[in-house]
Amino acid sequence: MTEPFLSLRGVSKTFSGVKALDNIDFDIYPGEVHCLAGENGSGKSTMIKVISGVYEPDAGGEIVMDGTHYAKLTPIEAINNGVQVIYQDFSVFPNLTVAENLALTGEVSNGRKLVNWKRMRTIAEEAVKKVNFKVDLDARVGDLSVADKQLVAISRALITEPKLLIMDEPTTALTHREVEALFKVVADLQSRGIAILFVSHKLEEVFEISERFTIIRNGKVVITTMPEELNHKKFAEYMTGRDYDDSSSAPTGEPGEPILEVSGLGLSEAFEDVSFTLHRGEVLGITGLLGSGRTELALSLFGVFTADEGEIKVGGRPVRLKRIRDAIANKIAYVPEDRLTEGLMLERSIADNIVISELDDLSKLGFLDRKLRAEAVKRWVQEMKIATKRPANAVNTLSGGNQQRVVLGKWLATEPDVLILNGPTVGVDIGSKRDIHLILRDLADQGMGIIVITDDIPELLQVSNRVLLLKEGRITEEVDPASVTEQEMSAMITGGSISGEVA
Amino acid sequence: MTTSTSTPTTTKNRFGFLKDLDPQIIRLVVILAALLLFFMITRGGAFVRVSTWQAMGVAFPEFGLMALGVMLTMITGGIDLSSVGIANMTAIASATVMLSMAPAGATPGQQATAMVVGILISIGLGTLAGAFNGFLVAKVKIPAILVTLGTLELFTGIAIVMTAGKPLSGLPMIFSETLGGKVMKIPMQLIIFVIVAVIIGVILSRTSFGAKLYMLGSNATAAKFSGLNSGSLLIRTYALSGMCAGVAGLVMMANYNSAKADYGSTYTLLTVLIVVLGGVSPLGGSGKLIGVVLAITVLQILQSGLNMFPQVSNFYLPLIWGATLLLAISIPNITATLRKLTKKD
Amino acid sequence: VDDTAGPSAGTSSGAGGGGGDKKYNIAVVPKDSTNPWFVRMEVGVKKYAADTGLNVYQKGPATTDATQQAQVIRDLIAQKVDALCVVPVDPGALEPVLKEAMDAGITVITHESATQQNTKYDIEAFNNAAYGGFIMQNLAEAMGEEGTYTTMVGHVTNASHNEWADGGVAYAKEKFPKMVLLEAEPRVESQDDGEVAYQKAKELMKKYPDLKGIMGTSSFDAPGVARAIEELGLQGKFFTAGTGMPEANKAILEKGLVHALTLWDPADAGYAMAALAVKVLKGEEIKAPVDLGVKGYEEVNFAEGSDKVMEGAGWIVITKDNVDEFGF
Amino acid sequence: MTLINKMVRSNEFYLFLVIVVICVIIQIRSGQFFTPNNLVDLANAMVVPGLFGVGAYLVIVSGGIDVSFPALASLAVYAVTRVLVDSDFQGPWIVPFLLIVVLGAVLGAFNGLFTSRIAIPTLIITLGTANVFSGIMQGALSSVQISQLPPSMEAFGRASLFTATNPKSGLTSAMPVSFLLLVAVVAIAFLVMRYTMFGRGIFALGGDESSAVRAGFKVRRIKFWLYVLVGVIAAIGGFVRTTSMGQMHPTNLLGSEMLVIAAVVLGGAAITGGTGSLTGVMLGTLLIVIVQNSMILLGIPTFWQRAALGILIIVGTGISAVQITRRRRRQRLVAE
Ligand SMILES: Nc1ncnc2c1ncn2[C@@H]1O[C@H](COP(=O)(O)OP(=O)(O)OP(=O)(O)O)[C@@H](O)[C@H]1O
Ligand SMILES: Nc1ncnc2c1ncn2[C@@H]1O[C@H](COP(=O)(O)OP(=O)(O)OP(=O)(O)O)[C@@H](O)[C@H]1O
Ligand SMILES: [Mg+2]
Ligand SMILES: [Mg+2]
Repeated sequence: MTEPFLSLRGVSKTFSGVKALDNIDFDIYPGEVHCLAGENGSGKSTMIKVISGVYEPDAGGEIVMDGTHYAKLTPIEAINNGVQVIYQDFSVFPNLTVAENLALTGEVSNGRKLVNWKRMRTIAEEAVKKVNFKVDLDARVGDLSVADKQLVAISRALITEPKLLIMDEPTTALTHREVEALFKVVADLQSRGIAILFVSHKLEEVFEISERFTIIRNGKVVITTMPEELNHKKFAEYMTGRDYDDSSSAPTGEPGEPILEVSGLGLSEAFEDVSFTLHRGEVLGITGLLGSGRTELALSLFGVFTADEGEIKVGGRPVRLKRIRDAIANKIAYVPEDRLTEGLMLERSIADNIVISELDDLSKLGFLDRKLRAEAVKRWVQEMKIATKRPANAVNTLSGGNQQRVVLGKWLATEPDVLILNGPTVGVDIGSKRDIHLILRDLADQGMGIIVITDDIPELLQVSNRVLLLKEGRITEEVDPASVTEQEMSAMITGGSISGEVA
Repeated sequence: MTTSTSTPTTTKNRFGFLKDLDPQIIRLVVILAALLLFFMITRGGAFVRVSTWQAMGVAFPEFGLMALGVMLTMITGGIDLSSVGIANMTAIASATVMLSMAPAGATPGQQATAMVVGILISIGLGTLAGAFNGFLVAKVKIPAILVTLGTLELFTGIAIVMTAGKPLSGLPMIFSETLGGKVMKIPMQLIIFVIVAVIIGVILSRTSFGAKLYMLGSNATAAKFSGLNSGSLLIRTYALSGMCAGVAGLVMMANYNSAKADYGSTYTLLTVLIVVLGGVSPLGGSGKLIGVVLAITVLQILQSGLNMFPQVSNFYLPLIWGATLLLAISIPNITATLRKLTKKD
Repeated sequence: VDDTAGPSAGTSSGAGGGGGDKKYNIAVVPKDSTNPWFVRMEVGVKKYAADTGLNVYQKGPATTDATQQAQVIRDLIAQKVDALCVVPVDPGALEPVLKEAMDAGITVITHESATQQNTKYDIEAFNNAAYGGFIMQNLAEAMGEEGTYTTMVGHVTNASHNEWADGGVAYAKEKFPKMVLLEAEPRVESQDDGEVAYQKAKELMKKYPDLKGIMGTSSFDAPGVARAIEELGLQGKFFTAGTGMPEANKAILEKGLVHALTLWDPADAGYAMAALAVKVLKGEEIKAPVDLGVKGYEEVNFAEGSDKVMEGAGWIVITKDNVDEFGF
Repeated sequence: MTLINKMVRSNEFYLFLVIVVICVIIQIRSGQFFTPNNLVDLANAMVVPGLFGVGAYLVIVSGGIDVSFPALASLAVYAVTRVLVDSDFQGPWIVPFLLIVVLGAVLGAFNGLFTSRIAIPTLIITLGTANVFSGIMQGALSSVQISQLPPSMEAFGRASLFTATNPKSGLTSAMPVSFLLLVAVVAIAFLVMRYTMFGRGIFALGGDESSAVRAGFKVRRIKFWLYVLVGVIAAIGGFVRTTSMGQMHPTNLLGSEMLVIAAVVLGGAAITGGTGSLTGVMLGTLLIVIVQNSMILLGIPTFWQRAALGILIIVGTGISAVQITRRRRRQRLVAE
């Protein structure tokens, strides 16, 4: 067997006490697709950032890259060794154009002092061609959709032929079609002997492309093995250390009376003539490609946008949702797509984040009742099983899964009748994911009406009683999850099939 | 804002200093102690004299009150440069009214009513002016630093127009006797400051409004998605700041027994200096009243202490202030570096 | 200054009746200190300290700002100085704090502040209105006693500048019927900034072609206007006069851009204030004419109708002929 | 077509319209605006704010705010002038110029040291250094006006490129040589920002600092040299102001920082960093300079001038703010 391209030997990383990485040994060989799996906060991103030179590991361990031994790397060293990373948060420059975002990194690592716009442009053009990504190279990345941002990050990583390509949850925002395109490239790179380190919480992806797994838990390597050795279940158990069950978690009780009735709803350039009814005690799944208008629909139901036409009834009463507060007043809650910017005050405490939306109920004459507040916090930390000893800690000391529970708890604290979740488990590991799904079921059983917007198909089929399919802003189908397989479902969404070729 | 929230990792170490304020407050306490010690040793008698402290108690409420307002706006991620303008404009307005209600030789009764009306006008007008700032920030969405820079010019301009730049003096005696007087040796100005500070402390730590301010400052988008009414929050915050400025205007009137368009023009940057020295992040979302109060005290003691050294020119004041600020913000960094070095060997 | 200083030093130590040779602490508080004006004043103050061996020093605020000045005075009161000699930024603003000082038994002497209530004595180098009139006299001579003019002040909020300007305007009305005040812009502001004075002057010249002169007050005004005159090629067509220090304005005087500047020597004023303070502290009876032992203040008399305001013998005129004789 | 659309959408375009309107108004009110000498006067008045504007712009693009440049400039110029005057310097102006530039760079490096090492908002840092700078000048150097500059500096201030004469009134105005300095600095700044990796790095870290680190930019180094550069530009501004006044007023520049920053943001630079154009900066500065220097031409009474300036800032920034909000609505951006 050939020499590994990269080896970590006894690498550790401690953040102000937290041991993010604990004496990690790890090898990745040229031409292999290696999956790094683990729960939120298990240390994946940190390990990646150590490899890419963003974090300096604790003294003691060593990194062997392409035969050279390092105690630590700088970003430039890593890049020059042929390490390319697609970071979880994309690390793009929102203020710069697509072209510049794509070309800049390469130019820096080539140690160029001057800018040649022509060259930058040609580099960019080739880059997007590789993943046949259609985008205006002069658009500001800040104005792009989440998916396009992620595609920019991907294309950028593929420009200079890397020796090691690291992808930290590269597909969280992508549709299956885009994922397919990406995997094609991956396969191609692999055939050319490039090592690929892949982090994802989406099992079907992981199993589709990976040849070897390394599973870490609490910063320690649990096991390194082949896919054959694993099925979903065992895989999950290694990750969580608990046993795991992926049966449907859709509510079983009979749906109650209509709680949200939408008829002929429309918003210019987003969606039109959308009609459906949500009953108490049911989970309604809504899916569709990005840009199908699903997020706009959700935001219109939450008063962020005001629909141009159509009618919304809550509990039989017609309502006008002009502002978010109107929605909240009508007991509608919304768990946003991007929790970091839309969901959480990262520097504020977990407690603050939980009670923010019910502050007024917790205070008399504007004065906070500290006892009530403390009780509320205690209650929701328990009910949401948020893994924290001190709710007074800042939210950004929690992992994604736990952060998501905080957002959920915040809304449940307002005792809504209608709960809308947009990508409820994006980037959340399967352990937390399952918990969140079960929480949703309980809520439905308690008589809440729940809308789940997601393109995570297993999730969609697991949690929903009914699924609405959005295409170009119109509802084209209503699907009974029990009656379709994941393949069929994604075929309906993308118009291709999951293993089928990309148009 | 978004850049700072989008990646927790950077948020952490980029603004770490601002996140955990308590070290900063400890630092201020240490600095304060050191100052007291220094001046007691070098200027013993004169420094511990009651009159020295009374002099301070009379002086700092002027800019201290303004700083309290600025702190509120900075917690929401904004800033208020217009305090001085508001203070003078409102003072002039209420002086004008007081003079017309109780011209020279008015009966004590008239004077008293005039004073009450004057006080109400200052506070009311200050609140209005502040709300105007808030409106421009929240609704027109102009960056606060520009709004308040503009209104500083505007309000000062109005003050000049109202008085043709001349001072309005000859206020009813009762006014400066009351607001400029002493209660058991404690200057009224100081008492006013303490009252306002306590009120603001309660607002920040005990009310839902206060809690919301911090949340809004920490992440405006998330606050919006959580149903906070950022518009009214901001308007109320700047209104509060304006009110503090209005009260500061009253104190200045009491201290100078007159109102004028250009009193305290040096306070604008001083207040910002105080607030950041107090450990409030200009990015919003954090900051403690105690820190700001400590900062005010430190600066005042520095100034008064310096005036006890005839040979030291007051021009060293900015130098010392600046150095103090830089020191306060560098310490965590320096200590960190030292720790690294010591670890290495 | 030197030769005249001798006798005064004599008096202060010689007539040491009641007070004995107590070592008085006397603080002189100017408006600010970057302005060469008060740097010059400090020269006089230091000289007095040297002559008498008393602890006399100057301690000013960091910026020309009433609140800062009051702050300095408060702190000095707290230190129980024996006398305060103050050149108020804004007389009205200082009334309360000066009252405090007097209540605390401190001798208060003021300067350039004829309206001050809470002061033992106020020394004026001259009468403000008259001084304004005199500046106007110079401007008029330059303008040939005819044509349109306007006035420039440091800040519209500056009391004495406005008094001078008003005095000048009144003087022109009465003495020079052919000189008319520019009604559209009777008073412009230089913000005590040579650059602004220069820009404003240029604007005035453009907007009002028949404007012939600007009466300056602040020591920044005339030099700024002179710059404009030179650049716009209006030498001999446009005129200015105002206050200024010889050294600083040598060039423009010699170029003939400015016909004459006026001033009083702040050093002498500083010396005089200190001297008067000591007389009062020593409990000497102050009755006109008082000899404060320095040029221009040998025979200080009370302004008529006042027992507080004393007026010195007036101002100095600087022209290109005598500009070198002052040594400051 | 799209190009035109872009242009019409751009903040610079609106700013340009505002300026045109104001110019026309002034012309109508005074008949003096579009005269050769007046235009030269404006160009002249534009130099120092323009130079400062460029410096402030560079910092704002990098995601910071610098309030220390007036103090920095004053200190640099005062120290050098003081020494030269005391040593009765007779050499050419280039010597003081270079000395001032070097000192400016050193003081800028002082800023850079903090901004590149301490991870806190530069507003705080520069607030501190500004006080230190002016403190050193006024306290340690006990600065006073210097009325006689070294002859060569004096001469530089008087030197003019050409003289514009108003055919009617015969008034003349001289275009100062220092205007070339502004042109040069703007040109260099443009080249640096557009065609060097250093410049793109400034944009990059203004956009997202941690991304800049990951992309391999030497962020610390960039920040450090950025502040050195800004120090130099500020010092040049101070040199121009002093020479053209023919005197050194230590406090003449202090307090001008906020207005300069306002001009830059008027020009469309986002105060949060990452965006903004030099064209915008120049237009924003021009607008403020025009208004400041046309109050009398406009016939705005002295007492009203501060209020007028305030209104200009509010309305001016208001217009662009409303534009931005509109665009965000169109794009359905939900972030605040
Ligand atoms: N910048 C940081 N500062 C402090 N602690 C950190 C930091 N980054 C990570 N950690 C700690 O290291 C642990 C591992 O973090 P890491 O980002 O590697 O988890 P992860 O495996 O990427 O989780 P996820 O699946 O949510 O991305 C976390 O639990 C956290 O406590
Ligand atoms: N600045 C930080 N301070 C403390 N912990 C941090 C910081 N940044 C990240 N972490 C920790 O790193 C772990 C994972 O961080 P990361 O941001 O990758 O999680 P996430 O992305 O929110 O979760 P997921 O990747 O599953 O969506 C979490 O435990 C998080 O708390
Ligand atoms: Mg991660
Ligand atoms: Mg993660």
